[in-house]
Amino acid sequence: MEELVFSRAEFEAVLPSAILFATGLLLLLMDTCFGDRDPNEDSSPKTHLVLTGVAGALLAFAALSVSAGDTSVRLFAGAMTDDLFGRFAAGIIILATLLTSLAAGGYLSGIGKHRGEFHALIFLGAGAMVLLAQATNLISIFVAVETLSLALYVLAGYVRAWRESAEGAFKYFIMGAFSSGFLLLGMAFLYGASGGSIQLADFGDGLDPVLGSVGTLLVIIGFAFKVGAVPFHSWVPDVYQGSPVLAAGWMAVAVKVASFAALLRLVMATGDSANMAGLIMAIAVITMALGNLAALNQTNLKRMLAYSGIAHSGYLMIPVGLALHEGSVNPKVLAGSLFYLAAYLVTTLGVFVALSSLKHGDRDCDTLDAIKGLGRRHPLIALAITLSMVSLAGIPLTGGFMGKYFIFRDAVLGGYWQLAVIGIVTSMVSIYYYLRPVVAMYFHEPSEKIEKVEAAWGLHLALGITSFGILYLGVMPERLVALSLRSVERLGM
Amino acid sequence: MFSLTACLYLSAFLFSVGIYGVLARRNILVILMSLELMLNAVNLALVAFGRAHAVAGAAGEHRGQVFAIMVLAVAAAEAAIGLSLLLLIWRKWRTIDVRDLCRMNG
Amino acid sequence: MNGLPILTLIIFTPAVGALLLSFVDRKNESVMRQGALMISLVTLLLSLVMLTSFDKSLGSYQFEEIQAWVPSLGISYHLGIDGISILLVLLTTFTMPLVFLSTWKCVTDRVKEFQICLLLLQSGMLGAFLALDLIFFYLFWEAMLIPMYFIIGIWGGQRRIYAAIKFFIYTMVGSLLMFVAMLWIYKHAGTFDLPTILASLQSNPMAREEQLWLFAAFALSFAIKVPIFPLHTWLPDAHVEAPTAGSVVLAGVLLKMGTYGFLRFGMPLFPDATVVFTPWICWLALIGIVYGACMALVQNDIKKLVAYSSVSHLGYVVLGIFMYRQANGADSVEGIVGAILQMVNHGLSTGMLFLLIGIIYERRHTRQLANYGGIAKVVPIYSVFFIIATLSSIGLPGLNGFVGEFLILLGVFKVEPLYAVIASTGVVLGAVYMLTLTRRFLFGPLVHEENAHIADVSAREIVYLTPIVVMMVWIGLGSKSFTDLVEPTVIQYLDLLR
Amino acid sequence: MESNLIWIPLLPFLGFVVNGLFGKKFGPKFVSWVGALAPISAFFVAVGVFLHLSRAQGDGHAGALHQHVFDWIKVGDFTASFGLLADNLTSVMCLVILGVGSLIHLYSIDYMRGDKGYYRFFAYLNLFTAFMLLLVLGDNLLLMFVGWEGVGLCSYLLIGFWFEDKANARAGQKAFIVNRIGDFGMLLAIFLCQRYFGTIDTRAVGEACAQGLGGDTLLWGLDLATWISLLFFVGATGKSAQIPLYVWLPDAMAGPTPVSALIHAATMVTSGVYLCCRMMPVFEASPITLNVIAAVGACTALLAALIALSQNDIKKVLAYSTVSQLGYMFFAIGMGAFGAAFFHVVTHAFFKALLFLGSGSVIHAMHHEQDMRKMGGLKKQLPFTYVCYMVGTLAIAGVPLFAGFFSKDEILFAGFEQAFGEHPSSFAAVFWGVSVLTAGLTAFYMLRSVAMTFWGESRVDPKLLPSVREPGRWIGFALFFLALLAMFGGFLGVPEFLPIPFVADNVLGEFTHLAHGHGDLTEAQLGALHSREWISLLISVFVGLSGLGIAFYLYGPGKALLAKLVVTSPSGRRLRSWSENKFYVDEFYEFFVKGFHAASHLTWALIDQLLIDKILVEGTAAFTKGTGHMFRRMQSGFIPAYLLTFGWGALVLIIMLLLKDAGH
Repeated sequence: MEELVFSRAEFEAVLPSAILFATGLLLLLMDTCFGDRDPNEDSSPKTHLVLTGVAGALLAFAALSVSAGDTSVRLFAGAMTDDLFGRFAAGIIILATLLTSLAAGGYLSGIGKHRGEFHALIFLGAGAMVLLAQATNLISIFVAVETLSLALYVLAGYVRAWRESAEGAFKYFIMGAFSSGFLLLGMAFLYGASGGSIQLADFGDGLDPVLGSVGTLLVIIGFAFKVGAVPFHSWVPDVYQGSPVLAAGWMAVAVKVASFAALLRLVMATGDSANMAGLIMAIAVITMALGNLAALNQTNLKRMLAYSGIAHSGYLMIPVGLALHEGSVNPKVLAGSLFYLAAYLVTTLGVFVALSSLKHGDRDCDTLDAIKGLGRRHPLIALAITLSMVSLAGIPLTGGFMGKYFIFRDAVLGGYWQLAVIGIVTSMVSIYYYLRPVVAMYFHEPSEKIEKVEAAWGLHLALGITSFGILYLGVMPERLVALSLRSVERLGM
Repeated sequence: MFSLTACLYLSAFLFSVGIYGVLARRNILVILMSLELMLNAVNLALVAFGRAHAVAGAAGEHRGQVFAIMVLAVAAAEAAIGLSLLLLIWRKWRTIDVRDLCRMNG
Repeated sequence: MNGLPILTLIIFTPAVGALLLSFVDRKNESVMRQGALMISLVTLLLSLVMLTSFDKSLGSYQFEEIQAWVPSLGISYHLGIDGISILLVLLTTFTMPLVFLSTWKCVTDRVKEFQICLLLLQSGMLGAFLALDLIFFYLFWEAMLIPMYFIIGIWGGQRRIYAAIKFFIYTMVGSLLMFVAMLWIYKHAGTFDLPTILASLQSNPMAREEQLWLFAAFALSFAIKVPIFPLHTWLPDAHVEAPTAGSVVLAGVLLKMGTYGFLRFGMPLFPDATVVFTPWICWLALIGIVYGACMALVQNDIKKLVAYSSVSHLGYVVLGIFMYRQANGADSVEGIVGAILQMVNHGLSTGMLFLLIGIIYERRHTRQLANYGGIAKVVPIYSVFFIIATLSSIGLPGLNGFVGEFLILLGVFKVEPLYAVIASTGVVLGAVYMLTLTRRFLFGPLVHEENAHIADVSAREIVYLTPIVVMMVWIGLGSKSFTDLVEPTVIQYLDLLR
Repeated sequence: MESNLIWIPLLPFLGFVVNGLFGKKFGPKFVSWVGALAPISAFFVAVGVFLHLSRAQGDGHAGALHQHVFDWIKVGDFTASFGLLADNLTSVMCLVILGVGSLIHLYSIDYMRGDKGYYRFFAYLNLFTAFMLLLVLGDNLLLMFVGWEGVGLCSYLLIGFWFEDKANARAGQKAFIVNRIGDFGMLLAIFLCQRYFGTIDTRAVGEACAQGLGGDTLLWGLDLATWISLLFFVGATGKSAQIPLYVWLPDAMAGPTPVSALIHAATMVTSGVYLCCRMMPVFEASPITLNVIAAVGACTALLAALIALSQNDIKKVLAYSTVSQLGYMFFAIGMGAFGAAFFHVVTHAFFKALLFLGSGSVIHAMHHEQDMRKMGGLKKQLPFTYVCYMVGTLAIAGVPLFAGFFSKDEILFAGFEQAFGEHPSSFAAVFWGVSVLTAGLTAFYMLRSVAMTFWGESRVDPKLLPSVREPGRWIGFALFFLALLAMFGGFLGVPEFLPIPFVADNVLGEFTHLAHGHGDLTEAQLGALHSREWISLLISVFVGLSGLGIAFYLYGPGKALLAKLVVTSPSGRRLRSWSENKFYVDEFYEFFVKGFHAASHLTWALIDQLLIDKILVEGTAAFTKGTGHMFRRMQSGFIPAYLLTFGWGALVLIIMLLLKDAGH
C-alpha cells in the first residue's frame, strides 16, 4: 500500500489555490470573530479584511513562482497538472483578485454594503478558478467549475437590497445550472466514448467519433456559456447589470481566464477530430458581431461592458479555432489568447475599478448620464476610464491593441484573414460605443451629482496599477508576449 | 438485464424531460426540480458507462460511479444556493414565476 | 549625429514635456502655456539641429535608429528620415510653436489638458512621419487620433461631439483595414520593417491580385485622411467645430499624413497595384479639385470654405504623387517633388488662414461671412495678413503656393496632359472662391456696427503670423533650397516603383 | 552693366517695402519722396542699360544683357532661374514703363493728396512697377509669369483701392479672376514648352520655333507652335482685354485715375502685346494663330469702339478706347506687323496716359464727378487740361504728325498690304475694313468726349463750379511731359516713304528687330509698295478726319447737345441701346456665373450633404445602430427565452457537427 503523501511537485501545484482557499476561509472567520453589531458596520472600510485579502493574494502570487519551471507534470493521479500555461492563467486570476480585494474596501463601504463574505467569496471563487486552470481530468474540471459558479451566483446577488441584483443572480443561477447539465452530459459522453477514461490526455485519438465529438461540443458549449459566447450569452448583460460593479469586473476577467484556460486545454486534448475549428470560428464570428452591435445603444455602462465582454470572448475564440486549424493542433497560437487575457485583465478591471470609485447615493454610478462631466469633476478617474476604453477599442499604445494585434496577426498568418477582417470590422463598430463614455465624461457638462467614495486609497492604488498595466502592455509588451509564447509550448494534460 | 443503450436512452429521456421542465414551467420550484432531473439523468448515464466499462474490463475503477457521487454532492450545494436565491426573489419580488423576472432587458 | 538618437529626441520631447506639464498645478495657467511653448521650441530647435547635419545629397534614410522592440511579434523600433519626410517633420515642428502661441488667449477652459493634448498630438505626428516599421507607424497613426478627438470634442464649437465622433470613426474605418493589410504583408515578407520588406519585394514580389487588395486597403485609409473625394465629408465638420489650434494642426499637418502614407507605404509596397489604381485615384483627385472648389464657392461659414478648399488643394498633391512616370517609362520627379513641397505650402497657407479666422473669431464669435464685410478698414494689419494668406493659397507666383502647384501641374502635364488641363481649372476656381471670400470678408462697406471696434492684431499675434509669411516668401523665391532636400530621395525612390 | 539689371525691378520693390512697412508712420511727405524716387532712380538705371545696348547696336554687334540672380526652381529636368534679360526690345519697354510710370507717380502726389491710404497707394504703385519690370525683364517664361500675375495682383489691389465701395471690390475681383482665366492658357503654354522643347527660356523657345521644331501635329490637327502660340494668346486676351475676356477692363476704372493711366492704359494691359513681340518666332511659326489674333483683335477694336460711342462716364470712354486700341495692336500682330504693334504700344502709352491723366485732372477738379453729362464748358476753368486732353485726342484720332498717326498708319498699312498687296486675301480685307471703320469711330467718340467735357454750355452743379480749377503743379508737370510725348513720340517710327526732315526712318522698328526690312525688294516692287503705302495713308487720314468732322458736326460748339443725344431712327435707337448696354456681354457672362453658382449650391446640397453625408455615411451608421437595436430586442429579459436561445443554439451546433461528421 502506498503512503498517502504529497510529492513536492503536487504540493507546489496546489499551493496557490490552497492559499487562496485558506485566505477565503480566514476572511470568513475574521468577519465572524471581529464583526461587531454596529449598525454602521456595513459602511466601514474594514481595512483588516482588505489587507488580509491583499496579503493572501500576494502570497498566492508568490507561490506561483515557486515551481519546477516549464515542465508539465501530471499530478494527483492525473487530476491536475502544473505547467506554465496554468500558472500564467492563475497569475491573471490572482492579479484580478488582488486588485478586486484592494478596491473592495473603499467601494463596498462607499455604497454601504460592506460585508466580509464579499472578500471570502472572491477568494474561494479564485481558488476554484486556479484549480480549473490546472485541472486535467473531467471530475476535477467539473468540481472546479461548479465551485467557482456557486461563488459567482452568490456574488451576483450580493446586494440584496437591489431588485436587479436578485434578478441577475437568479437568472445566472438557472442558466448556469442548465448549462452545467450540458457540460456534464458532454463529460459523460466523453467518458463513454473514451472507453472508461476521464483523463484529458486520453481524449486524443481513439475516441468514439460521434459520441466523442458530440461530447466535446457539449463541453465546449458549457465553457462557451461561462465566457459568454453567443448564443449562450444571454445571462451576461443581466448579471453584470445586477451585480455590484466591482464584482462584475472581477467576474468578467477571472471567469473568462479560468474558463478559457480549461477550454484551451480541452480542445488541445481532443484535437480537431471532427472539424471543431469551423464551429468555433462560427461562434467567434457571431459573438464578435452580436456583442459589439448590441452594445451600440446601451446607456447602462455595466450592460454595455457586458456586451463588450461578449464581444471580447469572440476575439478570444479566434485563437482557439486557429489552434485546431486543418486537423492539426497548433498550440502556439494560443499564446495570443493568453496575452489577450492579460491585457483584458488590466483593461476591464480598469473600467470597473474606476466605476467602483464613484457612487450615486448608495447605488453604482453606472449610466452614461451619471458620468457626465466626470472629466471636470474627477479628471484622474476619467482619465483612467478613457485609457481603458481606448484599450478596449484596441487603439495603439495600449494593451488592448497589442492583444488584438497578436490575435489578428495569428489569424492572417494562419490563412484566416477573413476572420481578421471580421474582427476588424466589428472593432470599428465597437469604437463608437467605447467612445460614448468618453464623450459623456469630457464633452458634456456635469449634470448630476457624482460622489467619489471615501477611503478610496485601495481603489486608487488598483486604478494606478491597471492604468500602468494598460500602458505597460501597450508599450513594452515583449516580456509578457515571450512568456505567453513559452507557456503554450507544452500543455500539461 | 438492461443493455447500456437502454440505459442511455432512459438517461436521454430524463434529460429531455428536464430540459422541457426548465423551459416550459413558470414556477421556480419546478424549474429547480427539473434542473436536478437533468443532472441526475447524466448521473444515470455516467453510472451506466462506468458499469459498461467495468464489464468490458477496460479500466475497472468505477470512475463513472465516483463521478456520479461528486455530481450528487455538487447538486446538493447547488440546490442550497438555488433555494436561498429563491427566498431572496420571493422577498424582493413577491413572486415565484420566472416570467416576472424581466426588469432588465435589451 | 555622433550616436545621438536625434529622431527619438525629436519625437518624444513633446511627449515627455506633456508628462512634465501634467505635474504642474492646473491653476498655474501661464506656466502651462509658456511651458508648452518652450517644449515645442525645443523640438523645433532639435529638428533644426538635425537639419544641419542632414546630408541632402543622399537619397537614403538618415539618422536611422533600429532597436528590437517586440521581437516576438516582429515589431521593431525603426526610425529614419529622408527627403520625403524631412520637410513634413520640419513643417510639424515649425507649426506647433505658432499653434501654442495662438492659443494663449482663446483657450481658457481646461488649459492644462489642452496643452497636453497638443503636445501628445505633436509626438504622434512626428512619430508617424519618422517611423519605418509598419506597425510602429500604425501606432502613431492611430494614437494621434485621440488627442485630436479630444481637442475637437472638448474645445470645439456647437456640434463638436458630432464632429469629433465623425472624425474619429471615419479615420478609424480606413486605418483598421490597413492594419489587416499590414498583417498580410507580414505574412508575405516575414517582417514589418519597411526597408527590409521593400528589399525582399524586389526578389519576391507579391502577386498582382494580392497587391490590388492590399493597396485598396491602404489607399482607403490614406484617402480618408487626405481626404479624397468622396471620403471628405468629415473634414468640413471637423474643421468647423475644431478650435483654432485644432484646425491649424488638422489642416497644417494631419491631412498630410494621407498623402505621406501613399508616398511612403502605399506606392512602393504595391508598385503593380499603384499602376492599376493610378487612373482611378487621379480622376477622384481631379473631381476633388474641381468639386472642392465649387463647394468652397457656396459656403457661408469661413472655416467650412477653407475646409473645402483643402479638399481641392490636396487633390493637387495626390495628383502630383501619382503622376511619377511618363508613358515612355521615364521618371518624372517634378510631380512628386512638387507634391511634397505643396504639402508644406498647404500647411502654411491653410494653417495661416485658420489662425487668422481664429483671431477674428476670438473677437466676434462668429464665422458667418454675412456677419462681416468692410473690416479691412477697421483691422488693416490683419487684412494684410489675410490677403497674403489668400494669395499664397491661390498660388500667386512669388509666394510658396505657386511653386508647388506649378511643379505638380508640370509633372502631371508631362505624364497626362489632360489631367493637367483639368487640374489647372482649379487654379482659376481657387482664385474665384478665395477672392470672393476676401471680398465679402474684408471689403465693401462696414455694414455691421459691432464690427466697427474690432481690435487689430496684437503684438503676440503678429509674432506668430510673421514667421509664416517669411516662410511663404522664402519658399516662393528660394524653393530650390527646399526641393534640393527632397529631390535625391525622390530619384532613388522612383527606382523602387519599377 | 549686367549686374545692374536687378536694380531696375529692385528699386521700385524697395520702394514698396519701405512705404508698406513705414509709410504710415513717416507721413505723406516721406511716402511721396520714396514712392516717386524709386521709379525715377530705376529709370536712370534703365537709361544706362538702353545707352549700353544702343552703343552696342551702333558698334554692329547687337546683343543682350543677361543677369543670373539666383536659381529659383530646379527640379528634375526643369529649371527656372531668377534671371533678367535686357535686349533692345526690353530696354525700350522698360523706358516706357519707367518714364510714363515716373510721371504718373509724380502726378499721383497731387492727385492722391489727403487720401487716407496715401502710403498704401504708393506702395502698391511701386510694387506694380516692380512686377511690370519683372514681367518685361524675366529671362524665362515662368519668371515672366511671376510678373504677369504680380501686375494682376497690383491691379486687383489698386482697383479695389477704395474698397469701402462694394462695386470697387467687385471690380477688382473680376479683374483678377478674368485674368486668371487667361493665365490658365499661359500656364498650359509653359507646360507645352517645357514638355516639348525641354526649356522655358524665352530665347530658347523662340529659337526652337524658328528652327521649325514646333511643326509636329499635336492635337486636333494643329501643330505644336499653333497650340503654344494660341495658349499664349489666351493669356494675352486676359491681360490685354481682348474678346472674350475684355470685360474686366471697363470695370477696372473703379480704381484711382493714375492707376487707370499707368496700369490699365499704358503698361500692364499692353503686356499681352509685349508677350507676342517677345515670343515673335513662336507666333510667326503659326499662320493659324496669326489669323485668329487678327480676327479677335479687329473684332475687339470694333466692338469696344461701338460701346465707347455712347458711354457717358469719361473714364469708361477711355477704357473702351483702350480696349479698342489694344485690339488694334493685336490686329497688327495678326497681320505679322509686330513692329507696328509695338510701336503702337509705345505711342498708345503716351497718348492714353495723357488722356487718362487729363481726365483725372478733370475728375479731381470736379470732386470725383465722372459723368460727362454733368460737365461741359470746362475749357474756361481748365484751359491747360483742355489743351493737353485735346492733344491726346488728336493723337489717338490719327491726325497727321501726332504720335498716334504714325503707329496707326503703320498698322492699317500692314492690314492693307495683306488685303490688297501682292498676295491679296479677302480674310485680311474684311478685318482691314473693320479696323478702318474703327479708326473713324475712334476719332468720333474721342471728340465727342472732348465736346461733352470741355465745350458748350456748362452743366456743372453751380454750387461746385466756383471751386473747379486747375489742380496742382505735379499734375500739370506730368500732363505737360506726356503731351510732348504724344505730339512727338510718333517720330520714333517714321515710315521710310515719308520724307520728314531730321528724323531717321523707323528708329524703333530697327532697334527692336521687330520690323522686317525691305532690303530684298526690287526697285519696281518698292515703288508699288510705296504707292500702296500712300493709298493706305490717305484712307486712314481721311477716315480719321471724317470721324472728327462728324463728331464736330454733332457735338460741336453751339449745338444743343442733348437734342442730338437722341438718335431718332428706330435702328439707330436700337444700336444706341445695345451700345449703351455694352451689347449685354456682361449680362451674358453673369448668367453663366450665376448658373455655376446655383449648380454648385445644388451639388453641395444634393451630393455632399444628402448623398454622401446623410445617405452613405450617416445611413451606414444608422443601419449599424439599427442592427444593434435588433439584437437588443432579442434580449427580452425572460429567462425562458434565454434558455430557448441556449437550447436552440446548442441544437444547431450539434446538428452542424453531425452533418459535418457525416460529410467526412
